[in-house]
Amino acid sequence: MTHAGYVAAGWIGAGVLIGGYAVTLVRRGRRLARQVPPGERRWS
Amino acid sequence: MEPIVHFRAAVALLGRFPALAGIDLDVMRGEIVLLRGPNGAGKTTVLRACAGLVPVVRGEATVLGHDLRRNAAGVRRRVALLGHASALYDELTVADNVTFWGRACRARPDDIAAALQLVGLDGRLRDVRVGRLSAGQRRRAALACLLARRPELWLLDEPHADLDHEARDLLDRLIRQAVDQGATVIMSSHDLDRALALAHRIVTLDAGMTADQRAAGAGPGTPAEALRGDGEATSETTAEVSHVA
Amino acid sequence: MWRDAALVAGRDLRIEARSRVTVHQVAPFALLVLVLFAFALDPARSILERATPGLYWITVLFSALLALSRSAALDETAGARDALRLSGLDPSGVFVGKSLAVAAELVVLEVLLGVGVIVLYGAEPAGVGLLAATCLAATVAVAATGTLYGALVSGLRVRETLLPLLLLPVLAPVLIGATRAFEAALGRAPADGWPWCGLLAAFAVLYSVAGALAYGTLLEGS
Amino acid sequence: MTTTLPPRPAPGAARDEADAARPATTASPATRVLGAAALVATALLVLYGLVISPADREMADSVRLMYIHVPAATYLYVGCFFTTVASAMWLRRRTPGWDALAEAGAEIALVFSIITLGTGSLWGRPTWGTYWTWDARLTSTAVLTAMLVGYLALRRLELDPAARSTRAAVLGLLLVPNVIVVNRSVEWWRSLHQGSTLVKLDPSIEGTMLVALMVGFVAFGLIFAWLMVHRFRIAWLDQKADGLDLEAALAARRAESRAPTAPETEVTP
Repeated sequence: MTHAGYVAAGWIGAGVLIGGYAVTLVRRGRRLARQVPPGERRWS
Repeated sequence: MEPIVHFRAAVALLGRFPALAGIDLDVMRGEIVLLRGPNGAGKTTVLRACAGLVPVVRGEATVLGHDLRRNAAGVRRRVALLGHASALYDELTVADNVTFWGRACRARPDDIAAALQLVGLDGRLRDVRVGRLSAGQRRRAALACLLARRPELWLLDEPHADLDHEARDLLDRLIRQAVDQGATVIMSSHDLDRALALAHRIVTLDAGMTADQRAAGAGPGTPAEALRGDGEATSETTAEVSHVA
Repeated sequence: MWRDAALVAGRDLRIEARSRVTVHQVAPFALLVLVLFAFALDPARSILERATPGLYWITVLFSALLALSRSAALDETAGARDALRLSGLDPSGVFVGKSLAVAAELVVLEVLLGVGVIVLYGAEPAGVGLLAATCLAATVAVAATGTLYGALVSGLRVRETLLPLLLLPVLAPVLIGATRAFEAALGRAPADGWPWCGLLAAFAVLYSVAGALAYGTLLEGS
Repeated sequence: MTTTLPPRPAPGAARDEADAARPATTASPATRVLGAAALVATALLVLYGLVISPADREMADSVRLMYIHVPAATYLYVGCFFTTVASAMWLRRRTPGWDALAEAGAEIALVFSIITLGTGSLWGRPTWGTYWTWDARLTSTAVLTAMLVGYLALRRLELDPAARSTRAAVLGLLLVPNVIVVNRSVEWWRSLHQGSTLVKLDPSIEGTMLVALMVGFVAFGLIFAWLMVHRFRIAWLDQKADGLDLEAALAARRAESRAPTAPETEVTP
């Protein structure tokens, strides 16, 4: 597995970035959802 | 006679804030209406709404026959707004400024010259940079821009501010002349003596709504008596007003 | 529309004539940048000579940023915006007027910088037709884009720093096109410079139309 | 104050805790399914991308970065497309939904552009010895990233909601045209100097490598959709949270009048 370092950096980097962004989205969603009355949320 | 300005439960938004929260106001042609009320009551917003600069989202709002909810821009050419912030360019001379704003609204050159002459800026001050003028002189220049437009509806936001005694007399004279020629004036003012002497009617605003409307004796009686003479102090704000005046 | 444009252009240029900001501040700044480039890249004939087109247009771009933010500042205050909306001036006329005023200032700047480059970097002017056409197209492109983006940021506290951030990526093609066209002209191969000039002209047209259409919406927006 | 839940047809999956009270989150049954599918696809991608597909003859294992790079670049452009279309629709319809969609599209496009740039330069290092080969696609992606940063900065800095939406919409509308112009001119610029490096970037791929790339597209597609739904809902809540809707604002405004604050202290000169 040559260039393993570069491949690992790329994959792990992408994973961390997307994962981190997803977590912030969910947490921010929860915080905002609490402030808004249920009527406003047309989904869940 | 159909009113020049007709607001019925009109709601106007500044961003998300409902500056006007259901205001009722009717102004007839040739009337001088004084808007009174604490800061933040919506006086400036009423004036800017009449000029079609603020979106009216609810209720009825027509000015000079234009429905503000559908086409607010239509009314702009026929009104003039004298606000706090004057749209004058410091680097340009008085003549340049008034000429620019005059020609911007298709005023004829002689209207512009007449406007300058009326406000007494056609002499030495004509070619002085606006940046070097005093607040009062800047206000006169802004007034000249308004005169050059020959508007049907004058919207004056505290016009007497910064003016010296002589300039205030000039302003009152110009307002009376314009009204005689069929113009209508709505103004907010903290200079009670002069405003009450001018106004045909006083509208007190509070929190974006009309709290009280009363005719003010526009006759020669001193403003204080005219007010106290009314007697029918309906809401407590009016009592306050008479006590203060 | 053109009447209003002429009126606004006249106003802007008269303000510039009175305040002399471009002539007394932006132009010296531009020449100074040319000198700084020489400090940065040692003035051995080869480097500066080869990089002349690029350095020239980068300097023009940065000077344009100064001229554009000044032009945007004129119609910045709430009073000015209300007055413009009330004045019955056609918004696209205002846009075209302001763009023409900035374009005029930029042309003066470009001529001055042209002389500066010839003197400082020893560039021999060649293919002057292509040079002039490129300058014109690039100037209109920068002025139109800058005026539109100036309206986008007007009223914000941080508009001086936000305007370059928004403008420079969009103007990248102008920088590329103008530099390549100049390279072709100076390298005595003007034939392959004209397509780049075409790109600049297309860019200028795209943004002049977009600006004329969007300026009214932006004026009303806030 | 009991929150009277409107009658909702319970979806197939038994959701006892959700029925009691609406969970305060932007998730929903749909996003949970979408999230699960995305996770499965990502697992498959890791499997194919790193284990099953062989190394490339010329570029050895660094080709595995392509399975992330190409899908990320694709969905970067999809995000920009959403932003431009949503901005155009907002300018025509002025409904807040489009404004929220435009914001969501741009932010997610920014995330994908960072991934595209990262994997692109990591890919360049072992293959051509430098992190930044000024390759046409990578360079125009960098310029696009700067545009996205500018767009999001404008949205964050403009406080007045009405102005923010209008200005962001005009900027968003110009996003795709700008991208096209930048790509064309950068492509043209690079072709002057050396044959397009495209051939080296996309070696002839077949067999499991092709499958890996396809799985990459599916996985990133699901991830993109999941992120978009959540980010859209956050923007939607943002609008609702920072601006009480008109009724509440009107009530608050009218309440001010019933209890006038400081009595009017008009000082007559």
